[in-house]
Amino acid sequence: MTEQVFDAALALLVMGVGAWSMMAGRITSAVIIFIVYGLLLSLVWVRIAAIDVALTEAAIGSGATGMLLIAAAYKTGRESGARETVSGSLHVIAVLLASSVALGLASLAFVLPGEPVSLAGDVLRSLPDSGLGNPVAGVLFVYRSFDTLLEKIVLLVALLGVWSLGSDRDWGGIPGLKPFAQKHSVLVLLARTLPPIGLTYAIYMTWVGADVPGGAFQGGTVLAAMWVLVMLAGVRQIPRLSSPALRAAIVAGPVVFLAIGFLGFVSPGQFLAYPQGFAKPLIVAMEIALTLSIGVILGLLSAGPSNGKDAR
Amino acid sequence: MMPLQSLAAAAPTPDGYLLVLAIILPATAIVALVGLGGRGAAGIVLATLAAQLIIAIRVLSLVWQSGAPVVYVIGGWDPPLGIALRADGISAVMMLTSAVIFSAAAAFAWKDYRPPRWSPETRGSLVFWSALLAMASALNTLFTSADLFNLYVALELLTFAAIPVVSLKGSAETLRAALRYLIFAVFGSMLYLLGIVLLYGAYGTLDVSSLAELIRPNAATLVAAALVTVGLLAKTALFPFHLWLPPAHAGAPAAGSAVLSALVVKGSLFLLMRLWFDTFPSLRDPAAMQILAALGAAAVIVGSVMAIRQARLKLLVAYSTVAQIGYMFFVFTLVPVLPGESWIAASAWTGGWLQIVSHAFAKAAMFLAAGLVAEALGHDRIRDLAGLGKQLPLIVLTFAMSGISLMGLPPSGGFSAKFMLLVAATAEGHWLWATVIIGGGLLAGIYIFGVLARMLAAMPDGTAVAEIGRGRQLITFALAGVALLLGFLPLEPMALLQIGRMP
Amino acid sequence: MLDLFSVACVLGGAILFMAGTIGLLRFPDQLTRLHALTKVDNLGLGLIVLGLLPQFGWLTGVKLFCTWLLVQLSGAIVTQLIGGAIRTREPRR
Amino acid sequence: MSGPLLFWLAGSALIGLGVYGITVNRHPLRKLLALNLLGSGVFLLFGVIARRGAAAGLGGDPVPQALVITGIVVAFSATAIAIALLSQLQSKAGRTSLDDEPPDEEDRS
Repeated sequence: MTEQVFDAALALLVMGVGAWSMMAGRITSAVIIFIVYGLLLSLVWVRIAAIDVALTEAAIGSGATGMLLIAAAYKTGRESGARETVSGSLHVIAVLLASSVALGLASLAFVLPGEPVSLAGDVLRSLPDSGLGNPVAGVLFVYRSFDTLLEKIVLLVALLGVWSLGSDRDWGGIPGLKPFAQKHSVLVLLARTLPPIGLTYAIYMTWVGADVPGGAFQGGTVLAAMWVLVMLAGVRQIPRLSSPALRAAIVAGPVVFLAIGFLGFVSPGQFLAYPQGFAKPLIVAMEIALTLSIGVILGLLSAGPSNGKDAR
Repeated sequence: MMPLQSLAAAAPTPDGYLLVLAIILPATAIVALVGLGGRGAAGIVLATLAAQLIIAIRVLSLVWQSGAPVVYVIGGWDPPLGIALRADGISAVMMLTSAVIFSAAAAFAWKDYRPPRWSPETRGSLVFWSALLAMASALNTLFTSADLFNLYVALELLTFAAIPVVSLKGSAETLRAALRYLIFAVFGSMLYLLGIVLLYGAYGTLDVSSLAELIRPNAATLVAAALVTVGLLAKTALFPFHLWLPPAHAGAPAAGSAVLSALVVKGSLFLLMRLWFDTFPSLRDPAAMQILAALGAAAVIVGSVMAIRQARLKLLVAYSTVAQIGYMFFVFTLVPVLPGESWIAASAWTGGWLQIVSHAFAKAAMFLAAGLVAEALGHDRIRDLAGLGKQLPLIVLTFAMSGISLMGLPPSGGFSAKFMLLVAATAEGHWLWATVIIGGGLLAGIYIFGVLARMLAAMPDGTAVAEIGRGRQLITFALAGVALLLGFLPLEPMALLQIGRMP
Repeated sequence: MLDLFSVACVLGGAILFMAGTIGLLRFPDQLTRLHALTKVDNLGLGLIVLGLLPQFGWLTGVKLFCTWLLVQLSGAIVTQLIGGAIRTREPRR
Repeated sequence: MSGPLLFWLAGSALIGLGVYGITVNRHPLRKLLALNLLGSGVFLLFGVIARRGAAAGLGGDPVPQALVITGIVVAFSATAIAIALLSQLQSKAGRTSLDDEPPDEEDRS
């Protein structure tokens, strides 16, 4: 009973905050409300027994996305204070369209074929062979590792997409992220005390990801947050985008992933298949490399393209 | 609980590893380009493109010889748990088409974006070649993957690779075009994803072939099919979702525009056709198919009329893409829902795919030609094109040749394609669509002859024409030549395109 | 007995959070809102953590305590930053 | 009403809100917010389907849960590219509107 009341309140709250972020007057408010929405949403994920997703949603869906959105809102939001929408009749059509989509989907809840489908049994049946304890990690790195590999390429291409927006002259230079101009000693303090803790936590997240919720994405996001903090506080110089060490960190994860994929051709004879008995160590090695790469890529995505005039 | 076993257990074929290589080699090359920071870039790009061509030819000959699809199961995990790759006749044809056009575009772009051997990398070269390779990888995934979620990731990879090509010039205009394209495309893929979420909820599998056997026309499935269709239409830029296409395709550098118009829009279109004909055939309600055909007809007319009204050559060519995409939607209604006169269905099917392939070659040639024109004159205003016929006859000839295919005049791939569609339309009594097929050709004639007339007009005094290398003209000419040569294929349904289709 | 202690502490924390939220919404300017938020945040979270401690083993207890400590640290510093930002924007008040 | 059903309804509402936000808002950043909202609604429906498939001692079907994680990362990539485009547009044009500027004859292409 209490659980149902809680769920109902949570569902209403998520819908309400979601609607509020669509309607908010100022764009900066809309973005901040959206971040709150993301945090509430991770609570929903906990409630439907998807802890891995809850962590990802909090880290990437709300945290990393929120960081980018806030920066963009402050940069572009000043030009127009009020919310501009399409004119009268179009607005009515949009409302009708949106509500019919929502109602149609909602009604499907009652007509989805009665017997729920699930691959949970299949996943668990083969999971012991891989040595992993977390079934979600099993899906991500054993059964559907091809998706995960392609998704790494997607991240890499997204980074190139961001870099491509810099100018020819500044190619390979320092990203346009501005370190805090004033001497804010507290931020520097935070940037010196938090990263060791964050680093430990990121390693922990990745390490336990094989057996309990956690993993490379979540660990990587924590890593990225620490790095952005350090860059913003000006504690460490932001590296040049052409720096070989930086490039190595970016590709470390994909390289290990691809290497293990090709290793599968040699033994046991199939791309992305793991040699008997070596699945777990290989996956852990892959996740460690991926944590580093994801952390660096997420950090660089928020740092933006190299931009000579903003760098100083 | 009902754990679903894979019904159509995919039996891997010995050479199936070629499919995974077709996807992974370009991906590996991107990683190498970024990691090595320009060292050996030229070699990496050349080797990958060559491998693409060899693999595509090999897959096509395997499919052709065995008469059966090439199949690979990644990691040995059978669907529905794992992901299978499967190349049938149409996949093989599309893989080869894309490999050839990528190679031609690469050769064309070599001068402007020469990848460094040892010297430091530049923005244009790293971004252009990575994007090109990412598009090749994503398209090969789209042509071969049998897993709906894997296809979603591929669709997104294709979009994210296309965006930097659109905005490579970095002007406010191209940035705006890229942003609008991105919003449309991501909206489309979200609808697609929503559709496959519902399909998983109903059937517990994302494998295309298992779904084909399980699917029943219930409410959830119909909503899913509608969402997937609308999502893919937004990405394919079918009328009325075409608004993003012209500025995006016209704003990219010539080689980029060629690839975007010839191949990238075909990725989502390929998936749409695969789903409707192989996975949802039992859902093909004639009325719904008529809606798709009607949108296609509207695209033919609106796209052509807009092309006629353009003042800039690249925009004209981009609007022509909007129109030519429309033709492919007649296939949805011309391949009959009920098995009837099978030669009509086969004719429409072959005509539709021939249209996709010949449009790819003709449009790639036309965009490259338009790029050369802009480079020679320093602008692409149609009213100031006079005199090109004297200065750059080969480019004008190329433009005319690709125009012939787009108009559907014989002998050209475009003619055979439109003729076969027309035959199917008249045999089934779809007079309205037959009229649009003919009318679209006439409208195409107006915009193409309009441009040719300007090009062949006498040169006004004082027009400076920049020197254009012979090599790039020949590449462009060769592409247009392929579009014409496709017209010499026998005018009959092709068995190759039927190989591996679901019954 | 321990359960009663937990309930009392968590309830106390929840009430403090409620008070802080009301303060955040009703206080007139940014500095007082900040005050409402931080005071209540630290103490409220502290009470909740304290209340939960007896319910779990020592390892989870250490994790909970670390959580509280981290929130203290970041809360204090972020508040300082926001306060600083308000000061620079409105110099004399 | 059970939890999963409630969250299914919430997910449907979020998708509707997202569709509304994308179609009516003019500012591209607001469209982007709406796209993210739409995406989270789609993921939430997938999560509910995973929850319905709780079996073999697991709280939910791990396959959709893993797919959602991949989906969140892909959606994040889209947001990152869009925001970079947006801020570049702001620097170049001084505004972020998607409406075309009056055609510029001097512009070479």
